[in-house]
Amino acid sequence: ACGSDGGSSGSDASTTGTGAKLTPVKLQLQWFTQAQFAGYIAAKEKGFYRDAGLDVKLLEGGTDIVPQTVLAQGQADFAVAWVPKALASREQGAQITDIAQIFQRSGTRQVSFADAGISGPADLKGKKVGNWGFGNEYELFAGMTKAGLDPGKDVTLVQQQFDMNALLSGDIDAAQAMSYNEYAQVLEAKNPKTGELYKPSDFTVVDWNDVGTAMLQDAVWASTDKLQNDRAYQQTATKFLTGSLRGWIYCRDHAQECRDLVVAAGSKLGASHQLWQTNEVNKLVWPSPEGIGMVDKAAWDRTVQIARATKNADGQTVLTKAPEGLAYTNQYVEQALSALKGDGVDVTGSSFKPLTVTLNPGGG
Amino acid sequence: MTAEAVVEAVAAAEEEAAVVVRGVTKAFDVAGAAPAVALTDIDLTVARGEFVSLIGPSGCGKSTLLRLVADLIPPTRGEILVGGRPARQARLDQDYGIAFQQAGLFGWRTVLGNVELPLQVHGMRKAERRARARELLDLVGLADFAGHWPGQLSGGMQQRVAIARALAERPRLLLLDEPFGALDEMTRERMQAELARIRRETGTTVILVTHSIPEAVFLSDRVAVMSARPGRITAMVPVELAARAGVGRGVDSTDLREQPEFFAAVTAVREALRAGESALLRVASGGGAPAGAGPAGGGPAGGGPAGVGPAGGGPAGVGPAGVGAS
Amino acid sequence: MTAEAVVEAVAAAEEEAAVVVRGVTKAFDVAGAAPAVALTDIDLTVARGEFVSLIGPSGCGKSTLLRLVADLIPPTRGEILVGGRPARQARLDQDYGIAFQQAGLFGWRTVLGNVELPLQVHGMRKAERRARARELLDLVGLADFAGHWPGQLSGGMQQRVAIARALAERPRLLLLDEPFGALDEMTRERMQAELARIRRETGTTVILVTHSIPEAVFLSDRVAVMSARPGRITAMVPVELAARAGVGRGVDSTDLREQPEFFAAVTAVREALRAGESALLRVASGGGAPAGAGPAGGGPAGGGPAGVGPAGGGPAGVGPAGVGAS
Amino acid sequence: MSGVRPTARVLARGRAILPPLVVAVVVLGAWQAFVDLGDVQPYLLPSPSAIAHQFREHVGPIRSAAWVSGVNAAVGLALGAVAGLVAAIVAARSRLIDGMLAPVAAAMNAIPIIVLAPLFNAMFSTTSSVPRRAVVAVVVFFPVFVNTARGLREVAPVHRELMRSLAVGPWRFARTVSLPGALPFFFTGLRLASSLAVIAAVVAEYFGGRQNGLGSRITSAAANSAYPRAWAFVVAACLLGLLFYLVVLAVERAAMPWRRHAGR
Amino acid sequence: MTDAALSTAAAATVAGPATGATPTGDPAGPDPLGLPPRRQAAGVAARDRLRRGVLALVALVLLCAVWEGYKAVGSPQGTRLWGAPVLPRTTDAAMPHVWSVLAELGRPELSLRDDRTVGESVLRGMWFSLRVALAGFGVGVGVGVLLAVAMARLRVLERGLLPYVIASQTIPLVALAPLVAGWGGRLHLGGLAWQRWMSVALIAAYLAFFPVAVGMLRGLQAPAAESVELMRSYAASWWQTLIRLRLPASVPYLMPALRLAAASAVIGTVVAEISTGTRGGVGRLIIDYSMSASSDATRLYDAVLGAAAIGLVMAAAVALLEAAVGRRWGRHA
Ligand SMILES: Nc1ncnc2c1ncn2[C@@H]1O[C@H](COP(=O)(O)OP(=O)(O)OP(=O)(O)O)[C@@H](O)[C@H]1O
Ligand SMILES: Nc1ncnc2c1ncn2[C@@H]1O[C@H](COP(=O)(O)OP(=O)(O)OP(=O)(O)O)[C@@H](O)[C@H]1O
Ligand SMILES: Cc1ncc(C[n+]2csc(CCO)c2C)c(N)n1
Ligand SMILES: [Mg+2]
Ligand SMILES: [Mg+2]
Repeated sequence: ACGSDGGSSGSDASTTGTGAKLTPVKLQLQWFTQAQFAGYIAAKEKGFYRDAGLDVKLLEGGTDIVPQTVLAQGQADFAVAWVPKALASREQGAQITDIAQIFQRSGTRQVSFADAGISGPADLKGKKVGNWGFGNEYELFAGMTKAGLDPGKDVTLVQQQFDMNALLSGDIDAAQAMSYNEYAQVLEAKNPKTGELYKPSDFTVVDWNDVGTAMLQDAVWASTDKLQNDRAYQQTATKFLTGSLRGWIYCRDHAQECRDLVVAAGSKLGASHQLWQTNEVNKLVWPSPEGIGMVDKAAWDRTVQIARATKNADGQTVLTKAPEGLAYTNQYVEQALSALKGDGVDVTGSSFKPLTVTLNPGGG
Repeated sequence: MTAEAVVEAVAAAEEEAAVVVRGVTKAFDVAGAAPAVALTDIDLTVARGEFVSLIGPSGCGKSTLLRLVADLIPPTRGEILVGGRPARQARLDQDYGIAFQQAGLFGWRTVLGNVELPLQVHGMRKAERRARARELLDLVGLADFAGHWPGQLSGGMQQRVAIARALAERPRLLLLDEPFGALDEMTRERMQAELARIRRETGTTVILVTHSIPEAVFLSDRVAVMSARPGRITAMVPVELAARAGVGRGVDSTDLREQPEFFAAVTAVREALRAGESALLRVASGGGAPAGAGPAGGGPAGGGPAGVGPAGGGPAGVGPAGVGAS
Repeated sequence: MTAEAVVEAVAAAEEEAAVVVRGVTKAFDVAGAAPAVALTDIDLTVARGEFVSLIGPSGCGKSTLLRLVADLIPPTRGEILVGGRPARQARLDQDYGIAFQQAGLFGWRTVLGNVELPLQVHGMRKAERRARARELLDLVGLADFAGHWPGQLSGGMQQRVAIARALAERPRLLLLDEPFGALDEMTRERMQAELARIRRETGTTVILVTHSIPEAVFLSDRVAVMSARPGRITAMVPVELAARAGVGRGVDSTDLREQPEFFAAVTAVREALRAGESALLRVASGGGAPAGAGPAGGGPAGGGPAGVGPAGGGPAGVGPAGVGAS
Repeated sequence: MSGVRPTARVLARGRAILPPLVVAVVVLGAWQAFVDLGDVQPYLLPSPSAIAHQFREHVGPIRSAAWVSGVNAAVGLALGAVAGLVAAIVAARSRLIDGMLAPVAAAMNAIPIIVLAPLFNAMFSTTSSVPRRAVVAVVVFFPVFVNTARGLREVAPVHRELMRSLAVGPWRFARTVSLPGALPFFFTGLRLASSLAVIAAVVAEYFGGRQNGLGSRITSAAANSAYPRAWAFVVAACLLGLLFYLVVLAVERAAMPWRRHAGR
Repeated sequence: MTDAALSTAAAATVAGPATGATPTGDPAGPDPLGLPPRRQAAGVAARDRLRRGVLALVALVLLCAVWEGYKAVGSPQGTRLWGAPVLPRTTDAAMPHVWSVLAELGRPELSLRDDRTVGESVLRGMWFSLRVALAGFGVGVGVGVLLAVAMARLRVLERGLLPYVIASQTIPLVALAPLVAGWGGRLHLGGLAWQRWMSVALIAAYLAFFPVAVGMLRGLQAPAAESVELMRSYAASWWQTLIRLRLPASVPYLMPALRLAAASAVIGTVVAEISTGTRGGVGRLIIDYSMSASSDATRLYDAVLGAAAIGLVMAAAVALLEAAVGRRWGRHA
């Protein structure tokens, strides 16, 4: 009885009409319900999955939920995970394959107050540098390493919380932030000096895409075994990607509505914050010159190279060797894309124009 | 008599006896040290209906002896018969009732519930055991307190409940380990009188452990005096109080306590206690069987300095003088 | 004598007396109920060097009386003088030593440290108090155990330490509340002999609470017999054992216990105890001052049924017959 | 005879140590066999041998991380214990203060301490060790306070009367009677607090602060699917907790020599 | 130190009086319930309860006053001594006003829709977490009791298991959460799929079983040797001795253990909710709200207070149970 109102974010009611024939699919998300996953939420709520013959259940993440592990254990059919972390799991024996690289760019930033004078990784020397750990820190470490710093010695590493208080209160000099989440949080906070919200001009933002140490992030992962041996699963994978990509495309074109869908799905983050997030996530997805979800070999190789070379605070690298076996494949996303293209949908978003979002205090 | 005849006679006497302790030694295992010998070579025969008290300094093994008879612990060596059967069988057959210094009532059961406990454990039906328990509470004069919690009773009343509980299964043998130790003198004397009465009414055989000489003398047919290190019976003091037969039938128990014979017996036990250690040495080194020893004394059990069993009912005793008191 | 002269003589006698309890009533407040009256109208005078025992059924107020004398609790009514001064002053001046049924040693202090405690509390210097404590341990025969922890001692030994501690400040008055209650009979008798010796050697006045009639008789010059509800002294039994003077000087204390006078005194106290309740009623309803009452008996204290103070040292007693025993 | 005693002692000790040893061997063996024979991947369940291997590989980091968490736990333990002791003394002196402190302490104990960590991080500074130590101190405070207060209240009536007969003042009374008497209670609380302190110190790291303790190493390794390494640090945390427990036990024994000798 | 020494010492640890009136075997006998004297008049008891209630209230008010007082006079940057912060910051992000925290309860959680208020949300979260905690508590108590009975039955089991029962509590929960969530997810309980809240409850049970096992074990071993011998003299079986003697005698030890277990179950629930991201409970609310705490911490405080309130509710429930059960089973002759 306890879990009746808590378990999943799925509202099966919407799919009951043709429910009998639908294939049940579970997708493990990487974090709590938020606009980072707007495409999947939209696909579910707008019926794209149902149209593809799937009944998709979205499983929320948590601090200690490792999506690729859930996938490898067979408790989910697909999972959204960052590439380097998923590759680490592969090295530990998880049989998983990247079947769609949704985010083409990295959303990780290093934010500091403008007056701290940190405009590049080299400036972090001797500073208190916030990061999340949890395997989210490699771009930062690679950036510092590239700039000639030893992350274990030349900076003081500080674990960040779920909030940005450490930066705002001056405990740390630079904070790790996702462009779509934590960066918004600082812009939703009041500057005690002015009594107004902080402005982007109050901060300096280091973008790892510019530094050249960006790694691939949100991707859809599938079970390698089943991809190779289970025909039905292969078809499901294609259908699932078709629905998901449709969802992402929908959110590109209907950011406001997607925000509403996310909020309705149970996110506790404020409305303006979620719109900001939808918009920023769109920027990470679009444009996708080869079509949304295609793994870019160059970006992949850079990610692997950094994962093998960059040491974290423990002196560990993410990977000890090059990924073996089927680490990624574009086979399924290509099938999905061709289906979408056949419908006349724009899958590259070459003309994508982001919105300008105004954040309200507290994200409300 | 031929040797065989003697042996047979002894065997018959023992069959008759309520309790036979033969050549019993008890050593306790002690972690990380040599075993502690609590009792050595104990011989004791208690006749049916007899009242025997065990007295001696703290640690001399009185409780140990009682617990051996009750088969709460096994002897290291020797044999124990209760009602002619091995002690274990007697325990399984519920041939005895037992009560300790602490009344040991279960605080979560009413007075009635406490008395019912042994009956309940043995599966007696509710109505039946309830009736029996009420009967027993009547016997110990606590009929009005059946529904009380033990915590609401005074120490003396609790002790009476414990005795009622010990009597629940109509045991032919009652084992009492300092049941009145925690009571004040006046209450104690009253309880002793009560015990004497109950015993007379039920005809139960009783072995009583006590520290009090007057108590032992007042209640017993014979007093077994023990000494420590090693635990032994050093003397059997027979108590013959002419007036006792009359107690409860007109003779006041207090009067009994004020008779010269009473004081004489008290003095005899005291002397035996004091003599304990040295007497033991003397007896053990060839003093021979004490004068007036019963058949068991010279019988096959042998070696026990004062293992004295009465042939029939009347205590055939060994005076402390017999073991060479100072 | 004029009335004033009588009053003055009484006053002088009381100044002389070690303890004077005059018209004392003690009621305890009980949460949510009427106060519990533990003692009513107690009069008691204890002469210097005298040994008085308090005996009576449980709950009759023995401990309460002792604690009143020690000023551990204040009387509800009446007056208490110790060594001629108010009890409170006597306590602050450390005029008495006290020991309880529980030895009440501090487990975290060695035996020596426990005996030193009162001296330390009152600021005696270390070397000095150490010497005194060793002397006291010698007195109670525990010199070899100075460095032991209380947990390592037997009950009897602990009790001896407690008595040594009570004697630490050379009090002129020793208050003992059932100090031997927890010991077995043999140990108890040995401790009693020891107490008699210590008392003789130090000349201390002693008030002893006990449940044991033989103990009271063996040790006391007078036995105050009490009854409960309300707590009162119902009789003062003087004990005159001719042989006592010789104890320790050749006469064995055990021999003393086996003398006819001893048994006679025991019987007298027993009778007084039994008579307690009924006697009280008779006395209270106009039985008058018992024969042979000392000056305090008929003095200003009045009303007390048996508050009997001896004029000098020798106990001028009231036999149990005087209070109309059965 | 002389030969009997040592043998008996060895036997007794064997009887005490053998069962836990057997349990350890059986459980670890079964675990290892399960992983080996079932071909369980390390990201699902690391094997004991893999954990042991990682432990050996990372002795250096483990030692330094354990030191950091250990110091936090120790400082917090000391702070919390002193605070609990002082509060107990105050509460024992005043019924009024006791009446106010007791419910607050009970409420504090009911709060899942982990959620205090983010609040303390905001109130003090994330980069200092103070928030973590404060969390530990709060965790430790409760058992120490409750037990000590109880011990202080439970002075034997005999002792109370004896000290009154000696006409001593309240301060002397506390020094000679109630404080030493409460010592066993205090230590009971402290023993309970000792392993709690380590857990609290480790868990508090989870919420932020310097990335140099066991907690952050565990999560970091786990997030990278390096479960054998994560468990090597977990094992270190367990050992640290046991160490704290044993140290407190040793201090307890040293502080109360009389309890060791109370043979009877 | 041998494991045996550890286990004996440990026995005192937990059964031990971590929650106040507890039977510490060590120095004091069991006075575990702190029941009022038997004949105490009802009026006095009521007056005492009133007094305690008033004092608790006074303490609460005083606490708020100190909070606000310090906030008024303290430095927004906090006070440092030799570089280490010793006094907290007084900014709203660190120490929001008491009234802001209360007022936030009445505000809508999201500005988008006329959604439920923060207070409603916290209440719902509490209800969810409370039920999960109760489930964990139940499982923990069951396992603890079974373990204790097993250990009481066989000395070898006690020797072999007790050290690990104690060691088990030194494992940081955060290390267990993924394991439990991972392996639990593979289970199917008779067609019923493993729910995430079950992982949470299991972790709560992991914390809750410990005090019960240790406290119960001590309780089962508590009866005087004489009582055990009495049962033996009745030739009573082990089960009869267990049911008629040991179980009733363990009640006074079980009660404080239950109190500890209740608190532990709440802690386990909240931590596990955070760790596994299980939606619906206060643990999850705490992360949700802390993600917006950079600008406004009042919600976070509301969620934290909600967590504390669950603990209090559970404690009160156990206290009620104690009062009901203790009247009979807490008696000692
Ligand atoms: N379980 C045991 N383990 C080891 N030694 C024991 C055990 N039980 C009793 N003893 C020892 O056996 C001896 C006799 O003990 P017992 O209890 O029979 O004495 P007792 O005569 O009843 O003494 P008391 O008058 O104090 O009750 C003592 O030395 C005691 O220490
Ligand atoms: N603090 C108290 N509060 C209430 N009643 C008390 C208190 N102390 C003693 N009493 C009552 O006073 C009466 C006398 O008690 P006291 O302890 O003096 O008896 P006693 O003669 O020493 O008994 P015992 O032989 O059992 O030691 C008893 O009825 C007791 O219940
Ligand atoms: C314990 C913990 N883990 C991860 C993050 C960082 N984080 C929050 S959301 C997200 C994925 C993108 O939204 C990431 C990496 C955190 N703050 N705390
Ligand atoms: Mg005994
Ligand atoms: Mg008394």
